[in-house]
Amino acid sequence: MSDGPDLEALFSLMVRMRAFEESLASLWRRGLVSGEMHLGVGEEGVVAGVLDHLTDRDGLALDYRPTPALLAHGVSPGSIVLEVLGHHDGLNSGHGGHMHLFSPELLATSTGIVGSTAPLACGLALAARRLRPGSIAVGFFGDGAVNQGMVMEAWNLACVWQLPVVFVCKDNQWAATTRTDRLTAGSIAGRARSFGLNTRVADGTDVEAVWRAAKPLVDDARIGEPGILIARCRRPSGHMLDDTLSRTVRNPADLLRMTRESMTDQPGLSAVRHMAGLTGTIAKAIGDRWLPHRDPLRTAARRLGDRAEALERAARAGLQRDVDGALARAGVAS
Amino acid sequence: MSDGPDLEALFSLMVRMRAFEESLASLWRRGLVSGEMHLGVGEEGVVAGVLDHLTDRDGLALDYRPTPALLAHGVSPGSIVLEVLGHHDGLNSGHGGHMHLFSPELLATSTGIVGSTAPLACGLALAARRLRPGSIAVGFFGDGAVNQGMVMEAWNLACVWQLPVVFVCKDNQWAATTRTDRLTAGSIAGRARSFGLNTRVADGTDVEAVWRAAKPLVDDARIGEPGILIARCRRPSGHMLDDTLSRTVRNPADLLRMTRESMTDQPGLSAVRHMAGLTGTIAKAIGDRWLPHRDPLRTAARRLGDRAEALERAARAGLQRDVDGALARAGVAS
Amino acid sequence: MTGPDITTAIDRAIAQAMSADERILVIGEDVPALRRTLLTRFGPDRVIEAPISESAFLGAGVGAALGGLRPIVEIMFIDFLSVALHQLVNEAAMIGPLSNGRWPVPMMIRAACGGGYGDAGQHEQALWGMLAGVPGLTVVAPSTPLDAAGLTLSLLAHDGPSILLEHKLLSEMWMTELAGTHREGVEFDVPETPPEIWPASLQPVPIGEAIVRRERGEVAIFSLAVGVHRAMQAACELEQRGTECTVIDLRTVSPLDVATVCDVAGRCEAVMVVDEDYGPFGLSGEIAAVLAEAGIHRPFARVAATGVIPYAVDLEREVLPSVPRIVAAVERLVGVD
Amino acid sequence: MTGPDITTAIDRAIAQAMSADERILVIGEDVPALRRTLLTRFGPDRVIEAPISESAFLGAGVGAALGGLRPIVEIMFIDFLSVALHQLVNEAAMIGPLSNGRWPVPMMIRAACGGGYGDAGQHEQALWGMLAGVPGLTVVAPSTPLDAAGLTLSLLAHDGPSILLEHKLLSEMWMTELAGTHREGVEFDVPETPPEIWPASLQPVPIGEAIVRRERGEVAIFSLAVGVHRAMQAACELEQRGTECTVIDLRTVSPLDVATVCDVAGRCEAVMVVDEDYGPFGLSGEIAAVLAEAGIHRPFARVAATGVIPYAVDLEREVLPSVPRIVAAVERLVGVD
Ligand SMILES: Cc1ncc(C[n+]2csc(CCOP(=O)(O)OP(=O)(O)O)c2C)c(N)n1
Ligand SMILES: Cc1ncc(C[n+]2csc(CCOP(=O)(O)OP(=O)(O)O)c2C)c(N)n1
Ligand SMILES: [Mg+2]
Ligand SMILES: [Mg+2]
Repeated sequence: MSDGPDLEALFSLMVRMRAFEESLASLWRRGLVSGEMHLGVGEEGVVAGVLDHLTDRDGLALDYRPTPALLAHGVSPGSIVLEVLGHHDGLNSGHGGHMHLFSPELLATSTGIVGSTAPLACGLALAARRLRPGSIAVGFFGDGAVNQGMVMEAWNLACVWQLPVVFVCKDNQWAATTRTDRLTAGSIAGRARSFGLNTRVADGTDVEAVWRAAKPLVDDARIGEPGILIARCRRPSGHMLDDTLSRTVRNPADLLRMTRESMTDQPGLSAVRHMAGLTGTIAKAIGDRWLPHRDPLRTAARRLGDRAEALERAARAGLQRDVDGALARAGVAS
Repeated sequence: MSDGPDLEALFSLMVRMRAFEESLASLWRRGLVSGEMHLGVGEEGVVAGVLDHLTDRDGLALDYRPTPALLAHGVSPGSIVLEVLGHHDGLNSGHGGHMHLFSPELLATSTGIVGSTAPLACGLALAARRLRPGSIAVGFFGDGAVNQGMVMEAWNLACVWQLPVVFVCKDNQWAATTRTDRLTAGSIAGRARSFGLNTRVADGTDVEAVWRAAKPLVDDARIGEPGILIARCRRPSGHMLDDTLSRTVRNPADLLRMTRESMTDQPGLSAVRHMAGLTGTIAKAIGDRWLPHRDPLRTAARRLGDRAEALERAARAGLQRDVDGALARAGVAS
Repeated sequence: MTGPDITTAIDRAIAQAMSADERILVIGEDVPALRRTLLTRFGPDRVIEAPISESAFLGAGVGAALGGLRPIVEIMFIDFLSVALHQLVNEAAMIGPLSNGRWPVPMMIRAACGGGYGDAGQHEQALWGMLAGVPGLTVVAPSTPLDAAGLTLSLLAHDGPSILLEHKLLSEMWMTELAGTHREGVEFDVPETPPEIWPASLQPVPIGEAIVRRERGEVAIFSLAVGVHRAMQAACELEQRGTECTVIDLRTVSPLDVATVCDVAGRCEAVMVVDEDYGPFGLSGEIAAVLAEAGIHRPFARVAATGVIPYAVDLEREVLPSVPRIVAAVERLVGVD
Repeated sequence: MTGPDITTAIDRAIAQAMSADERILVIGEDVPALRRTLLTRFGPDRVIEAPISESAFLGAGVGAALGGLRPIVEIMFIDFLSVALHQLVNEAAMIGPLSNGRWPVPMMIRAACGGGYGDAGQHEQALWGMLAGVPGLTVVAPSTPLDAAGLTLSLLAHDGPSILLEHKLLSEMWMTELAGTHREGVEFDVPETPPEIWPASLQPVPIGEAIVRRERGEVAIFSLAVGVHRAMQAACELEQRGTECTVIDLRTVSPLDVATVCDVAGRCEAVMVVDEDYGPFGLSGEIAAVLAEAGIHRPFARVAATGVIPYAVDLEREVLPSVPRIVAAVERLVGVD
């Protein structure tokens, strides 16, 4: 056994995740899915690199981008497809939808409330320690969530209760339409370290780097030393499908149209000055979407060279079969 | 003008505070005051050393030990006495009581909810910046409060909004019956620094040290650089008057009596082992109460030498006159 | 929709108030993007973006109000208020009374609420019943853009804490953003709303005044927000089926317009509440209580959210009040079966 | 008091349940001191002290329940729950329904509540009306130690989230600790409670079952917790003055015992609710609504907290339900003036 990750397996897993998110996006765009749709596109490297260290006795507290982790943890893609279609055979009989996917068997919960996963992971870890010694819990959240009080409270709790927990902060530098660096004082890593959390920072677009950073965190957590992984990643599909920023990025003139009203009775210059921050944000959003070289799948594929294509094809085909099966069951065309 | 504090004035102020807390305690013990009674005995050095830098245009968010700061800020002791007596001429016509003392004129609010002062101080600071440029707000809380999410959220908010605010953490090492070091991961100062708060630690039992540490914090806050002072102090009158721990400290046999019940059906040894933490806590509580040399008043008095006694007498007499006046108004014997 | 949607209407009222009163400012997550019309007009010192720290920035709103400002604090969805409720219940609503009225807290919370577009339980609650139980807190949930704007003006002039709830189904902005209503094939049960004549200068709508939207007869239907439109539509159907309904738009949840509630109910033969909030322990109960206290005893029924709101379109429709549910309930109530 | 007070009673029930079920544990601030009898018996692994981080440890309770434990989470006073409410409303109460019942959350919150001893607004609330509005949440507020113990056993066996409210005026422990009742000259309006025969092994009291404490006649008084004792005393006084009252102890707020409420009210001539929670939008309204829905129309009145609870003893007594207020309200209700 080698000490390193099995890049082929990780790559295949990431491809499955990506293909699944694309399926969800397509169902959403076809109008078959209700409500918001937040995807985990761009996070595959973080999720795959962490989940590879877990067993199905380990618990997961997931946010509103739960699908990649659920796939990796063993939840059937078909049951998720049926769920987001609102079908009674879905994972939660259509009661939960994409932000509330629950698998009690695999101890995986998800939530639409920012930051809530951190306390939930602490609780899953407490149960793990008492009922399943040696197992752990992992709580995922974003970089915006670190300013939610309960997240910081949970960091403290994990440390003083010595919980077998690993927090994973998927740092995509955005919280909805907001650049998080403007609103987060200090660094996330520095903040986490100040609690005494075992803290590692990794490039989330490099699944191997994530895997290596996560390994000691998971190992230490199993013996009651909590930790956190902070992994930079991207959010190429925006905060949620077709959100304001995505729409504005596609059509920046929108912004002017929307603000024209307020400009009329205002010295044009000061309005333009006031808008500078916002247009800066939009410029940043544009830049962030077209950086394909930060794609965790491409990075891994490059390393795999020739083998990548066949792996990708197989993974996509496998996933597609599952999705198609579910669509057929729901009577929806593929 | 010298650069240092006016120790005579600070000492006199601290004596007034102490004498006032003693009056409140006596009224409480006489059964004239309803509900809980938390005193600021032991905190005088912290409060006096900070408040000396403020003007009455600066705002205060105070916890449930608000009286020393209110005195220093200029609230009349008589109006507080009438308030805790539930008199209609009290500061808040008897509606608030000792945990909810409000002086809108002096921009001083208080609250019984742990940690709430930190966000409130941020808001007062925001108003200060817009309406009273150059003025600031100060938020006081305890060492237990730093684990309340909203406190850490407020630290972040202060930094990213560059608020003219100073937080003051009165670190008495206890939260009710709990030793806070057992439940606070890392150090408070380290945690605060990780947000980029201007952070200073001072010996809260030395009013001059507090004064010197607070000065640059207040000065910087006035130009929009938020900070925090962490000051170690004591809590010789316990969490609140006659609380469990105080009663147990006075009569440790109580503890045995109270736990006897559960011991009967339990192997005696494991019960004793389980109780070890608790008895350790109580031992610590005993030690903490009889350390008169950590009294901020004594420290200052020692430095003042001969002059202390006369100052103390004058300060006590002045305060007593105010209190007596209020008692007379309420028809209560002194 | 003909006039502005409810979101734009509120934004306009806020703009009007902000230009008249320097003390008003807006605090919230994503406000530079969400309130870009206000941002361009009033700048980042008065349209202040906040981190995802509801407790801190709601508390800062309270502190700012104490310090002399009149903040508008945006809690994106009312469901999220529960991470910060303490600052509302224990600070904003208590400092006034505990100071015996000496220190008012003029702060308005603005939040989107309500469901019917597939976000499910954690994002679709109304919660006005729970909030109205907080003493001294003004809670409004308008059903039309003009009322929303007018109530906004009143709340911004009011010297106490208040909550303005903006139902997402009435907001083009939120429905586009969250539900992707521009997608083909997507159909949510968004009610038709009547056209309004939009004035040049907005006028305040008084707090605590209900309005009778339709006055016809036997059954008094009390509702608010989206429920009003559902009730109006149900009333049309019921008319054709032979039952005449009066529809009252409460507009303000608390303080409840007890006079109008009693007056209208007293003139009808049966009373019904249509409430998108949870049924038990909320608005519908309060209406029953004020009627019973006033000695107005009428056959009574309620159509409310029957529990946690599920995701799937069909399940969601069963749980939320809908026109068919209202029609059926009214007919049961008046004994047409 | 003859038997144990309500706090000790609950502690005993918890001890009994903990020795039968390894999965039960206690989490909270200051629990080593507050629950020292449990600590010495079950050790620090099952009586777990928490930092002042209600959101984190309540959320950890939810997570622990999801992970297979049955946690008891102590929120010292129910007023403080508002810093952490989200974990209850959006997680504990929603995961069950949103998973279509596949993932229950067996967690009991224990909190002291209620006023009448001078702590004022932020520490004296009852809040059961607000909490009962959360769908699927069981809320109990017992009036006697034996009921408190029995309900504790039921809640600990219940597969969903619940709140056990322990009224401070019924707790010797809290009254000594907070109000310093050992001080001379201090007098709070602590009700006399009847003696109880304390069994060797505690028996569960079913959730959702009200109990008739006194069955006499004209007026049905519904109450719970301290209110029951006040209502009983008022009933005695009223009897002497010529009015006969039936007193019902609801015990469980939610799910409300609608059958008993309707049955008893149906046999009385007037209905009254005595509620230490705020009057509007709460329990008293819900009772009015279930009666109206059932077609039981009776003269109705409520004696409830009239607003934020003030500090001074006299002001506090005016705001909270008291025996004189109940007597006066009943006489007004039945037309004796
Ligand atoms: C308590 C709470 N506040 C606000 C929201 C609305 N909201 C949903 S996602 C989001 C941004 C979160 O950013 P981040 O934590 O960085 O995660 P990301 O979406 O980038 O993955 C916000 C503000 C919420 N769901 N819950
Ligand atoms: C949110 C909240 N949780 C719990 C309490 C109960 N409580 C009151 S004071 C206190 C201890 C606070 O300790 P610390 O912050 O160190 O302040 P100190 O009392 O030592 O001055 C606790 C737990 C409360 N008032 N508010
Ligand atoms: Mg992010
Ligand atoms: Mg302390």
